Amino acid sequence: MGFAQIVGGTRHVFPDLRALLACATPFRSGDALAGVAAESAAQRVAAQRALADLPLSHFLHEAVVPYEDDEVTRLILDRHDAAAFAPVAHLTVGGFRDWLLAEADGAAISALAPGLTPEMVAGLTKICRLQDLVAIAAKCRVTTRFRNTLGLPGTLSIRLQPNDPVDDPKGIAAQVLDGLLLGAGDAVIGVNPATDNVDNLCRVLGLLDAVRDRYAIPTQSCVLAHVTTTMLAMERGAPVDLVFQSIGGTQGLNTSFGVSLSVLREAHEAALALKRGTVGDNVMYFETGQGSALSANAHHGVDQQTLEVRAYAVAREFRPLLVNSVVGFIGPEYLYDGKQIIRAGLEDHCAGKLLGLPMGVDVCYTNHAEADQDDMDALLTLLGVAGVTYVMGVPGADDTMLAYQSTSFHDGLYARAALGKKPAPEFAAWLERMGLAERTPEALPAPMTVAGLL
Amino acid sequence: MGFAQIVGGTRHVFPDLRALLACATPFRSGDALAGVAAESAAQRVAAQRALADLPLSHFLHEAVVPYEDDEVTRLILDRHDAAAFAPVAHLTVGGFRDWLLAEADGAAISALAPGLTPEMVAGLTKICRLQDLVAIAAKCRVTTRFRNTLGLPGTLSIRLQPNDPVDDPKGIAAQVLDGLLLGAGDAVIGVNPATDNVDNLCRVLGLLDAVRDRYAIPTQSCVLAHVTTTMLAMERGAPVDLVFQSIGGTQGLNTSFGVSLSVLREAHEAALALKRGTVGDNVMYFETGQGSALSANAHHGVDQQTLEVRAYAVAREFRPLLVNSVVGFIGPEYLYDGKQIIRAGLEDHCAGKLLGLPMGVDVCYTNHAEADQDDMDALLTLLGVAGVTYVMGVPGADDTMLAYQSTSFHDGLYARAALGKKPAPEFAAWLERMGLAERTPEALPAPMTVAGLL
Amino acid sequence: MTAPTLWRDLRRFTSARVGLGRVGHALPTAAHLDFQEAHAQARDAVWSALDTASLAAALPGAQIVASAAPDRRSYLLRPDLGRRLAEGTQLAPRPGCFAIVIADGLCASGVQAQAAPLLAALIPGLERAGWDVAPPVIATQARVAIGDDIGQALGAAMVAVLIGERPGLSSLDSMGIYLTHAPRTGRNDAERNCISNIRPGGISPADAAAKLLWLVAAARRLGLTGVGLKDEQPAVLEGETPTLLK
Amino acid sequence: MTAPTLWRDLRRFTSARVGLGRVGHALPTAAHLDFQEAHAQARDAVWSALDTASLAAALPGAQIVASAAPDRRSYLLRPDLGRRLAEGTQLAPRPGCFAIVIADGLCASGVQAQAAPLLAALIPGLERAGWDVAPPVIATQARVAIGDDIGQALGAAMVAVLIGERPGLSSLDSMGIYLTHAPRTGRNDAERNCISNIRPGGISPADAAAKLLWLVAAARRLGLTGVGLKDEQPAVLEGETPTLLK
Ligand code: B12
Ligand code: B12
Repeated sequence: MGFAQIVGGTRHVFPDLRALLACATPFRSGDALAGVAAESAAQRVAAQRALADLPLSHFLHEAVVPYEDDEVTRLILDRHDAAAFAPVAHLTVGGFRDWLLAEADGAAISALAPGLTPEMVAGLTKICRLQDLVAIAAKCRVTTRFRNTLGLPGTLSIRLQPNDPVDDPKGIAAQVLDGLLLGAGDAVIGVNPATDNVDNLCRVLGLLDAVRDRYAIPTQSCVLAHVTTTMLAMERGAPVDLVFQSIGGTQGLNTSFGVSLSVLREAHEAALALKRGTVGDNVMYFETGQGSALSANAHHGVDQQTLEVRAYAVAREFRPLLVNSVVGFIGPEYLYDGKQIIRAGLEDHCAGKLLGLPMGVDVCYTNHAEADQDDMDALLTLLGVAGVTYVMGVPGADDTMLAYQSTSFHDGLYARAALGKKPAPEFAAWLERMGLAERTPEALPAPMTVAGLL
Repeated sequence: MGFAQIVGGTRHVFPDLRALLACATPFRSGDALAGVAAESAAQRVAAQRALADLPLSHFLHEAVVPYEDDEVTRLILDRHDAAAFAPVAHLTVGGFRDWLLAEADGAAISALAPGLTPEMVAGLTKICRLQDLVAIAAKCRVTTRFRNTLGLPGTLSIRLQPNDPVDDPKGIAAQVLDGLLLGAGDAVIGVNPATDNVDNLCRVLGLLDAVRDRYAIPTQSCVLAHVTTTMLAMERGAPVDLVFQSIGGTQGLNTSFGVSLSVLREAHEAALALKRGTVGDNVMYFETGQGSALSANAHHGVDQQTLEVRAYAVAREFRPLLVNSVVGFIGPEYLYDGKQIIRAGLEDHCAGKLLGLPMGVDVCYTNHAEADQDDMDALLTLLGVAGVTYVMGVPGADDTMLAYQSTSFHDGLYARAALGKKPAPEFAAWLERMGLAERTPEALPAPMTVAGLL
Repeated sequence: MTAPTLWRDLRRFTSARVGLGRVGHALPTAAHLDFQEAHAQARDAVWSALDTASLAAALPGAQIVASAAPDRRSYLLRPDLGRRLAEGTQLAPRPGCFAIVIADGLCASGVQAQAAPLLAALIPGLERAGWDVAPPVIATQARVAIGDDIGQALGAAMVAVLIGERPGLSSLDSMGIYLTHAPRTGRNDAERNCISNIRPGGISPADAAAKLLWLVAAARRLGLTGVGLKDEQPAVLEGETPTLLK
Repeated sequence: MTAPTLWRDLRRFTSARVGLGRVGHALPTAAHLDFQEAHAQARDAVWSALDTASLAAALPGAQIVASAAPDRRSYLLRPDLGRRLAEGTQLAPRPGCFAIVIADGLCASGVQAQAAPLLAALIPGLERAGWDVAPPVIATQARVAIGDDIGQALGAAMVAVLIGERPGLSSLDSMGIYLTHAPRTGRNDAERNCISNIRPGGISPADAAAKLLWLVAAARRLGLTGVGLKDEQPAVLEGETPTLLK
């Protein structure tokens, strides 16, 4: 089945939903690379108009990646909750936008989430301006818990990301201290390990757990190794709070990431069995990012933003504590410049929230992209207004191991101050107790030393 | 006198303050057009470092436009208040940034304003990131009054801009009603007249005054004709609340705008003499915009942002009710794309506020620039967080006479809602009384009709 | 005045985007997409070219010249080039004449449609007022100030530049006129007068011609154009057809 | 542990930007400008070219090839081209060999400096383990997956791609190694193993060579690389010099 729309006297035809969604997407380099982008602004508007008129129910009948070939499609359609969908079943995509902006409140959106497919949500975001993405996301309420409570209204949490190019314990510890002094770490203290060595993984897990334990920090730790390596570590008794994995929106991409739904399910169960959470049992941490499916040649001709939202369908299956889009992390071939990164970051956040996920965003860029700190300040501020659950915290914004720039601990302070946001309540109370809530002390608080942490 | 700085092993030399300021400016097309932009990112950083190390007091000794040739330079230096300057007299530009971010509060900044020259402030903004421009501006407190109080913390005001291509009274009235229904108009109801015809000006002034009077709206009106035409209208007894004029940062530009300090002084006195303000006597409205001096070939080799801040020195001489930078209005030859417009808008706002001005920003773009609604949403939101005094309100964001896109009445509502801002208190109370505070009624409130306004 | 006026009825009074409704604080989807479509069209309009041949055909004796901007992109980023005649342009001097320039400006369609009707009303009026009207000069990739260069080359006493105004979402066809007394390279904008928004929905070519004739007469009297010359043309009553002023 | 440690002292333990101080919530000016300078340098590094001649001179028998990306800009925007050999590239088959590819990747300097020392430690180890090591192939404008094309052309049993990692603010000189068993066009990243951050301040070429030899041996044993092959190389104790594993 196809779609047609007249704009400016020209009739634009879109052979299928996939093409319609792709052409309706604001321009980005990755869609051009994939050869699926609209060829002109007029064609894009035509697609947006046709998309706006499309009934949401259509998405239940036309898959963008074949059901037979792809376990993510099967997950999406098999899990669709028709009862939850009922309140919007009669709406078009355009009507859905209007309903969200005019009528829906947080409770209605939460109730709706299981009735939404990623493709519906992707379609919606394509006809939204930035301010709509902000306003809709700000209505969503998503709260998750492990050792603290994330996502409460008025809060903004930070992942403390103390990466070291050789996983040097001293280097990691110094960065952890730096972050704690600057109020970061309530989302998670999460290290990307430099190597995927199993012993090393266990060692870093032990270090982070000891730090947390020693200062009784109401937070969780994570080492972002491959899920199968983390499973080995759990078998060996390492203190695993959260299981991390990069995921994507097609089975093919997940294969190229070395995972599948069943591997994730196994890992989820293993982590639950450890029962390490104190206030809740959200034990998974996922990362996603526009462009990865195309990079793995597993995109089926679907635009990158739609595939990104499909990744959130994988995520929600496992009730994660944290999800984030590493929006500017991959490179300019997918998101060329600050403008594209800003829009994609707000799309991802809004889409994830609508699907009920605790969305953070890695507000970031690489040195081969056309972006700079100004763009990050803009995106961070916009996300803060949109109610982002958490952002990254990296010393001085410079990740010395992953070689990119993310938000700094200072950026987190700026965003909280400028927007009147607080850390997760348990963590805020801890900062208060440690005397770190107001200002960074010139000397470290008595027991906090690098040596003390090792 | 020159400046030198080594970066990456290369020694960069800047012959004078003018060159130093220009090279320290983040890239924008207008500086490239003028041939004053840095040639490389390294050269830019070198200039920023040298600038950061420059004592603020240096700016009192080296003018970027010669004192002898330019009445704006004379105004700046003759009016400099050494006592007000004292608290920062010992600081460098970099130290000034640190002081503003770390220590200064609103009261300290207000007290400092008469001690600052525009060039000091321009230098400061060049070494600021967007978030610094937001954070510093958010500290500033500038309040002005005519028939209501603008600039109070927690408020965001809107200029209702009901322009019509032929100044048709019905067209203007319909737009005024539309704006009032959507909560706009507390900054001013201000029409750009299509022609500069004197009778026409008087007619439109009469219309706006009648509307305001009829519904007892606690606001002011303005018709943005040339100041000399407005003076004629005042002579003829037309109801002039505010006197408008476009101004710039050099005498040459003001000449090309057909004005001078003495013309402005005369107009200011004439408007004061009318004593039409009820709660205050700020009677001037100025517009500025990066690039205009270069366009008039009156830029003296100075970068466009420094010249823009010099225009604020002209503005502050006349205690205006409103000042705004029409940031994306002029075109891509000065600010090429959304990124440049966003940065310039935040620079202008921050710089104007530091100099004590009631800064608004015309968040806007033309159709020959590389920008779109997403960029405007970003800038509007950022300015809101920065505490912008007011923004424009144009029906559906489309000014049918000036042929550009500014913020819509809806955008104003979005910004207020997303950031928890209120209109000016007197106006907010009026909206409440008229039943317009909560939602737009489907039918116009009883006495408000287009016919009724004419 | 009894029956309540509906908000959306405001649209009857203006081509501005009033009465759009609202969803929350935002534009309803349909209005938002209308805007997007208009934006796509306005952006394209910037790149439209003046059909100089057909324009010249309608204006006997017209000469076609180009500015120093080699192409559209340079035109947009280098206004200085758009203000100068291309190197080597030849114009036959015609001292004391009234010069007319037709420039593409930022959007050609308005000039394309309205220059000829306007001149049809203007030129006879000028001639009645005793002017020696030089044949129009059609200039591409041109800015307002190119009239100074052209006027100087001709030795004109006054120049009127008919130029394409930048396209708006609701106007892809607007023309402006800038009148400069004693044109020469280096004049500034305070030394000109302007008539803007000549287009369907704006000022008609006939009204614009009438206003221009009024300004020309006043400029001749005062010996200047610009802020020193105020438009005191008596307001035209609605519905009344303006009579050409002598 | 008695005397309080100053915040800025944290810098002793890491090259990360810790202990920077703060002004309000922001970075102090000096730290902010340091960052800007590093960013300017890192951006330039993306455009640096691999000096293939001097590299080839240090590696007897090395062959220089290019990817299908014609220039740096295409390389950045078209990763698909960087993964393919340029049309018509000839490589002499060497079935069962261990192939080595040296690729510029996103920043040439790390590879430039460290490829040769790494190979000096690696190749003898491979040969001791009985491998037929093919002469290195130096590939420009290349992505990791170009090793699949090259390995397939050679008929290699395994390929190690030494590639320039993207430049960071604090690393303009980092090299990664991606090891792929039975390389052929179309392999995915789950079928490779990676050693990253080989650079001063990161893993030394010697340690990386040791780890690679461990992975190669395990890969031969298991008949695969990728997620199925876990790096279980015993952790090297700090300060101890790793011994090459046989
Ligand atoms: C960019 C990047 C990614 C992107 C890749 C997408 C893309 N198109 O570029 C994304 C976010 C998808 C990603 C995912 C993962 N990555 Co990664 N990634 C990087 C990073 C930052 C840069 C890579 C680079 O510049 N390559 C060089 C360029 C010139 O070549 P390229 O052909 O464009 O790059 C390809 C490879 O880098 C490959 N790739 C990316 N990550 C990984 C990881 C592994 C194990 C393999 C085999 C390949 C691979 O993807 C690219 C496209 O094919 C490196 C860190 C670094 N400083 O280098 C980490 C890094 C390579 N990744 C790492 C890891 C662990 C992963 C994950 C396994 C995490 C997880 N638990 O799921 C996943 C899955 C990887 C997979 N099987 O595909 C580790 C590897 C550790 C190790 N020694 O094994 C590194 C070193 C970072 C770290 N320490 O955490 N990654
Ligand atoms: C852009 C613009 C400006 C910019 C010009 C800067 C620039 N480099 O472009 C700025 C913001 C500085 C500006 C200022 C003013 N402008 Co103005 N401007 C416009 C606008 C929106 C577009 C012009 C355009 O596209 N020109 C065509 C392009 C292709 O040619 P250009 O060579 O690039 O344009 C030159 C002229 O437009 C000139 N210019 C701009 N405004 C004016 C006004 C007058 C009276 C004159 C003689 C020349 C002039 O500046 C440009 C550079 O030299 C028009 C409205 C419209 N829809 O056209 C109003 C418009 C021309 N401006 C107008 C006015 C009133 C002014 C001011 C006098 C306001 C004031 N009170 O100070 C000032 C001063 C003008 C001056 N003497 O220089 C009126 C003129 C009304 C009239 N019939 O006389 C218009 C019609 C808008 C309006 N109705 O309010 N303006």
